[in-house]
Amino acid sequence: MNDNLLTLEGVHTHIGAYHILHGVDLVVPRGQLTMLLGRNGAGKTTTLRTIMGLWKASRGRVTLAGRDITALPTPQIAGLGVAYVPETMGIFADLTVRENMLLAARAARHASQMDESRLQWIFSLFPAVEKFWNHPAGKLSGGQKQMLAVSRAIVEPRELLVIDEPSKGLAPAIINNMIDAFAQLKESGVTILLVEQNFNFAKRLGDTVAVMDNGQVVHAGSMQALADDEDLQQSLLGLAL
Amino acid sequence: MKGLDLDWKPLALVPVLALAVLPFIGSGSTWVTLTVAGLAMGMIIFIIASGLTLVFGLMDVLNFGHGVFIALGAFVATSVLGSMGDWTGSESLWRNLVAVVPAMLVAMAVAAAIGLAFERLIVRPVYGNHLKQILITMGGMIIGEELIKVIWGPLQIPLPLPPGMRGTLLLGDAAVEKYRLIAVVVGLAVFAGLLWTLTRTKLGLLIRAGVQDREMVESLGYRIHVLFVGVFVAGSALAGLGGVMWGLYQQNVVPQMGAQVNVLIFIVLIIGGLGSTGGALIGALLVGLMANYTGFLVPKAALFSNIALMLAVLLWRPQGVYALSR
Amino acid sequence: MSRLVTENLTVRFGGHVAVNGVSCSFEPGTLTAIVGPNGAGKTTYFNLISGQLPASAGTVHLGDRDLSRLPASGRTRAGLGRAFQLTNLFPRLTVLENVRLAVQAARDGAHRRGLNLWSVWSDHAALRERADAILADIALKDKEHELVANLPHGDQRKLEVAMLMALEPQVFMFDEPTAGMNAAEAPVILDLIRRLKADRTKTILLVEHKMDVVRELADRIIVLHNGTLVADGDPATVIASPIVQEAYLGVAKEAA
Amino acid sequence: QGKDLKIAHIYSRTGPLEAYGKQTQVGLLMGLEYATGGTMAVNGRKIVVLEKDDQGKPDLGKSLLATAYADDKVDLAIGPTSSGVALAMLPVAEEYKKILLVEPAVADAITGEKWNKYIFRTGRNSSQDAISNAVAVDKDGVSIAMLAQDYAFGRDGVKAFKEALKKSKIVHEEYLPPTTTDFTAGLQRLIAALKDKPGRKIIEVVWAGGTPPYNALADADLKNRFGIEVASGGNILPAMTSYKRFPGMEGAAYYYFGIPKNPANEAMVAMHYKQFKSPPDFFTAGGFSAGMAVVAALKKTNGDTGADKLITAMEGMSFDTPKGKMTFRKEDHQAMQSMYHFRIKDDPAFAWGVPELVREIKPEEMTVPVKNKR
Amino acid sequence: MLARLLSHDFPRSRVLAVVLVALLLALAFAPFLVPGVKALNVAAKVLVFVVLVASFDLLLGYTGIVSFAHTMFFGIGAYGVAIAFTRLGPGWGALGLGIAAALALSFVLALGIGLFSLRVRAIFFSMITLAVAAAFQTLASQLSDITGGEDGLTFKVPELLSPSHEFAAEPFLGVSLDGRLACYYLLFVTALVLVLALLRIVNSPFGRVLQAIRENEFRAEAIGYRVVVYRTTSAILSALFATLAGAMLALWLRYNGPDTSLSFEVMLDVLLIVVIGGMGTIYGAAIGSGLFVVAQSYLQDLLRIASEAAAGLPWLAALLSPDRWLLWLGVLFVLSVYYFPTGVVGRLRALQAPARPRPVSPAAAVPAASTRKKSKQGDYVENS
Ligand SMILES: Nc1ncnc2c1ncn2[C@@H]1O[C@H](COP(=O)(O)OP(=O)(O)OP(=O)(O)O)[C@@H](O)[C@H]1O
Ligand SMILES: Nc1ncnc2c1ncn2[C@@H]1O[C@H](COP(=O)(O)OP(=O)(O)OP(=O)(O)O)[C@@H](O)[C@H]1O
Ligand SMILES: [Mg+2]
Ligand SMILES: [Mg+2]
Repeated sequence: MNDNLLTLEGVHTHIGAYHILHGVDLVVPRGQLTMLLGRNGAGKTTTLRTIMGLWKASRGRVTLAGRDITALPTPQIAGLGVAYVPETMGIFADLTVRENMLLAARAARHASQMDESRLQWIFSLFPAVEKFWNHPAGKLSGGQKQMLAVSRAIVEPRELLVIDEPSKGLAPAIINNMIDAFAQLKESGVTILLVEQNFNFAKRLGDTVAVMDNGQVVHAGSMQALADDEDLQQSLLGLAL
Repeated sequence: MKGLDLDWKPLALVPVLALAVLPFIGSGSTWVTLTVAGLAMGMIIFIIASGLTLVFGLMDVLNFGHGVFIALGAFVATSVLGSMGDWTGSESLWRNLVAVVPAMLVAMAVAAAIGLAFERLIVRPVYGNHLKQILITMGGMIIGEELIKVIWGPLQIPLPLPPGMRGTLLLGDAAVEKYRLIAVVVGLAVFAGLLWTLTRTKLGLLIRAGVQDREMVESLGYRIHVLFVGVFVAGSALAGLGGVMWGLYQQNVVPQMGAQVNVLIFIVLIIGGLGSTGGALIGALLVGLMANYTGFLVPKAALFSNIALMLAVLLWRPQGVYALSR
Repeated sequence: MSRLVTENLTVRFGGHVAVNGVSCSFEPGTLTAIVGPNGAGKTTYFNLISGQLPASAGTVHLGDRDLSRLPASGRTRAGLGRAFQLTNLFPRLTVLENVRLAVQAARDGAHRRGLNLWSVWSDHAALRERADAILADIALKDKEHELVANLPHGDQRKLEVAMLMALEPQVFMFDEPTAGMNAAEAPVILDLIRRLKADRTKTILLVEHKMDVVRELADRIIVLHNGTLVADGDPATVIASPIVQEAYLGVAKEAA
Repeated sequence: QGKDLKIAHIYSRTGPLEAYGKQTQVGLLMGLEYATGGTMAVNGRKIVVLEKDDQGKPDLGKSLLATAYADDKVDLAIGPTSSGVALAMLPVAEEYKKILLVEPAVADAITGEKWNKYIFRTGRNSSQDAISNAVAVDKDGVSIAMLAQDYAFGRDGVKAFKEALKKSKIVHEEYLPPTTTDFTAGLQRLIAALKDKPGRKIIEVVWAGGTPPYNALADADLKNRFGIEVASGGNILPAMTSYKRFPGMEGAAYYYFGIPKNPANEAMVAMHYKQFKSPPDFFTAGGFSAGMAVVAALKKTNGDTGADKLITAMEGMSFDTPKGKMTFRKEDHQAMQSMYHFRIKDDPAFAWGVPELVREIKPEEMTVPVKNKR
Repeated sequence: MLARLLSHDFPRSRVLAVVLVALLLALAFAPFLVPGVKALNVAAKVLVFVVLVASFDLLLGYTGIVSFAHTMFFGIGAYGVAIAFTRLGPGWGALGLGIAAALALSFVLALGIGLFSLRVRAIFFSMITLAVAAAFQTLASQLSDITGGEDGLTFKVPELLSPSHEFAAEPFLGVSLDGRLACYYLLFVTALVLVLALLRIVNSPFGRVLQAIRENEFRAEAIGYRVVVYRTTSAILSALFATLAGAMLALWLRYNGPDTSLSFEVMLDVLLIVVIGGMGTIYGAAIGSGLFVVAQSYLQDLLRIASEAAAGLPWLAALLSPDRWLLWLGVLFVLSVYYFPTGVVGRLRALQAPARPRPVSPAAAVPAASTRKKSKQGDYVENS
């Protein structure tokens, strides 16, 4: 058990009148990078939101490091060392980039108190963040917003990163940086759960993989296995290109 | 906040306005009287508006019920001061303060307590929905006002200013009421306090972020809800304080007094720009001055001076003088 | 048929020049891909063309018609169509209503039909059929009564494109139409674009970060970097050019 | 005989004038009780009072009066508190051909151009107020500046006041919004207008409700700085607390419980202390007078409530009230009555400035113009 | 036929349909069902409010403009008629002229407001309208020689409509057939026509564009709808309807004053009714007005009974005292937001179709819980 940082067991989620997740089982091994794939509407985002407690699971349980977090309020879950990047990026448009980062850095009461070296590292990955440090975040370009969103998640060390489609709208160069970044984070023992559409991206990073389809995990295993098996890809992801 | 250190133009507005009217008024002493009185009145207005800078300016809650807390503060003050006659009766300013300060504290405490309930019952269900906020807080306003009538009765209650605080100080031919100077001191204190908490702590940021995207702030690990409650309560407490100051200024209180100032303070905030303490102060001072100047030069227009002022400012800066980019 | 021409198009935000004197012309029947690093100014360039942002300098012509003075709505009616990078729909109307509103505005119908106070909306069967056709085309028919707010991200991207189709413009501007679409879904969009290309009369502008897509679709590529047009030509050469290799594909580090 | 005598009392139980309205109601009941010697009946017909709340809204008052006359079949109606409501009500009385006894609405127009023969008024009208106040301050070589609210009531008052002045002259009229709270600007204008005038300088205040300017005037310390005095009419007791700061201030009042010396007043004061442990006020007296007027009229017609009978009975009728004898004059049915020229004394025993009688101004001394056309 | 009358916008709920028909019949026969002056006054007030509220719903529910200046137009209508009758005497010509002048003035002001609403942010706009409305009311009471100031204007209406005019000597079904009755039915017909007209407007292509603008102004502009034009048109239309409602009021009351038609209280009532009835559903205006006006008119009587019942408990009696009727109105405000987030109409329709939310356009009809606020994250042109 203890080698799985996060586990979902038979999780059902309802949104309003809709029954979205139909018993999701998912394990995220500690220290590894787990990819969550699946076609549009499969329920990936809903799964992540359920993990974060933004939707409440109506059945099943979610455990983090052996602790049941199914019913915990979102702030507490985050408090346990989970960072989340939503699909919509959740940028605070009226605040400057600096202020956005400052909020993400829970320990710091001031911009000055943020971990300087870590910031430098982030700047090297995502130059835009430094360049627009004092601009209103709402004015950033689509990709720059995406960079900021990810930067926020890694501004302080966290145990688990939960990230929804980080590569969306990023230039290849930046995608490379991001891949490096996740690699380095993994080095430092961080566990990562990624939703990703860009299969090449997924292939290069993932250790383990889970594929969802209408509200359930239909395949789970090692990334390598999936990467090698064309037919499986075809049947699961319909990769025709 | 960032506005404050960079953007000087609005700061210039106040002196510019004051100097601009000097030639029309002619008599220097009159001008001094009007100006000082206007600024002081501005300070009083700022105090009663300060609570709303938090609730409306930062939390973006259109709280029409805010006036209730102002009235509440004033009525509590009547009870407290009424119960300590000899201190209030005394001629010495210090003995008066001994009476007035606790009155303020009690008023703030009561307002805060009611604020807590108000947030829970009235405001919580409608965060982020202006229309419903307007309706439900209107309801809260009416209820509060009527409850005040039930407790203190519908009549006007006199709230005589302690003798030590009455009267005027003469500077040559110009006269300034003592009480207004007291108001200035209190106002500056409130201003400093607000400015500090909002700029030297993450509080201001968190609230503004929470208003834009609650879920994200929670996902970052902050209990935004607790924060909102806290800020709302603080806002109510400030309103209570404002009520005491306003009541003592008018020297009588009526249950409707809250409703009477409501529009005024909303105007002040709009002029100032939402969420900016500095803006609110400038807005209040401008309103105070305008009222006096127009009242002296063209009394007929006095009624409309505020609106004219607001429209003028909005034509210059549609977001108010200090808009935190919204 | 009318070509789209931007003359020295420029916009400044405070000190920072987001788009810097871009002069370029786009022929009907060709698909031009616009690539460049994040923050290069691609979306802003679109905003200037379609009138979402006022230009600090420069002009936009469609054929011999000068659009520079027109508001966004005016330019749309003149034949420019735009799908947004960040999904931007009518969240609390249904999918069908979203598309129908666009159909109603199509071919200069915006005011002719839109200002019609007296007929009944549900009477205009023609519009309804057109809308249905488009939804069928893009595989959203089964969701036509969903509220847009409830759609998954991918479907919202699709609808974004459907709205553009419904407008039947002369110029199509796609801003990363397949961002966040999975490999199984993206083709639906790409097919639509292919078909547009096929009829050889439309002017198509495509901002896209997925190089494979660009390679396949583009007749021509222009590269924006820090707001300036740094390369323009046929796909092969442009992609090969050092500027793209470094600044964009990131053989060396880029500067946003 | 024996059929109940229904009277509707329509007044502001709620709304801005709630405080006034309630005083009237209390006074009315006491008045009826006193006038009927506690039996609450005339000629064996029991008097029933229906209360209706106009909330200070003219439209509502209008429909309430119609309802009272038509649905409740009342014999006559009393009220209302606000002039606006009263003016809207007048035509209704004419439509239904029934008596409306106006109390305490003050506007001159009620017994002036808007009047009709079914309208009577026990309350004083603006002119009476103004004239008596004028009489109180009118001396040779006095310069007066008026300070009034900028709406019908204020302007009426000032106009009537001016007409009534014989010796002294008005040097300035300052109209402020009824809701004014900061008087600085107004005061500056008044000072500017008065300070260099020779002889006695007076600011005459005509103000009702809202925040009265007295505190501001007192704080400005005009007497010592510019030798400017303040004068003003009477008011309800809570409002007169600020009079404490003007010892020696002169003016004319409609009523103060300590002033009139007559059985009715003594009875009312006694009843009121008994019931509420406090003295009766302005509007209590009004209500009381209305009550006595009604009973007097009914006695005269032996309980017959036919409008025409009542009108003939009431025209020119004199009747007792806590303010002494009043008389409905034939021309406009306005009750002629005494007013009281007072001087304020700061008596620590009272929460308010106590108006002491200088002299009673008899109806005969006041030439109240007749403004209606009949 | 009926479909066309209702512009294909059916109640979409059996209960709702029944209620509406009941209301219609009740209003049609009010004078005979419950004789008496008060009952008739209440019924007439309902008619006036149905129109007023429906016109406001066009602005609020369909266009998403929160304006507190709506009573201003209501007042203009009322004053138009009042002043015309006072000046020109009780003739039909005067009536026509008054209404025409009022409409003209409303048109101009609404045009101004509509244009201004685009310059400033939504909340600011509503605050400004709040101030403007207040100013207008003060102005009305200041210009006393035209408007009669605080006291307002009392006037006579054409003989045909005034109580003194008898159509038949003896009463019919216990109701005297006089001018009041005629006046009532005049209002009834007018109200019916105006409401159907509004129903048509909101269900026209134009109406849909308004909703689109309400949802996402930026995108509406982007697909070719000039937002200014639509916003302004809608603002003007609703203003004109409100003006007519005002005229109806004055005609019925034969009186008008600042508090009657311009006071903020009226504005509040309108807001509350829209919410109780259900925003963005013209039907809501009708039902809401019916419920609210009746409740309000008899609230004090109810309380009187209640407080007498509770005489045992003094504090409760104090709360229930008829003088504190406003207290309970306030409670009503709060409860309506709690329990009728989508209004009576929304509720009833939800009962009808529980499963998937039908494609009801009005915002109010969507459970907020299950909607992501994507639009917030819009393209930055939105906030530049
Ligand atoms: N707020 C909501 N209300 C109703 N249904 C919703 C809501 N959000 C999502 N759904 C439904 O839940 C299903 C899963 O949505 P989800 O966003 O999790 O899919 P996804 O795998 O993230 O898709 P994508 O790859 O496009 O982001 C979809 O069918 C969607 O229609
Ligand atoms: N309204 C604005 N105010 C200030 N700066 C802006 C504004 N709009 C865009 N910018 C800046 O202009 C630059 C270009 O932005 P743009 O969105 O055009 O980039 P892009 O090429 O679309 O990038 P991406 O590929 O990430 O979408 C960015 O640096 C952005 O910060
Ligand atoms: Mg998703
Ligand atoms: Mg872009």
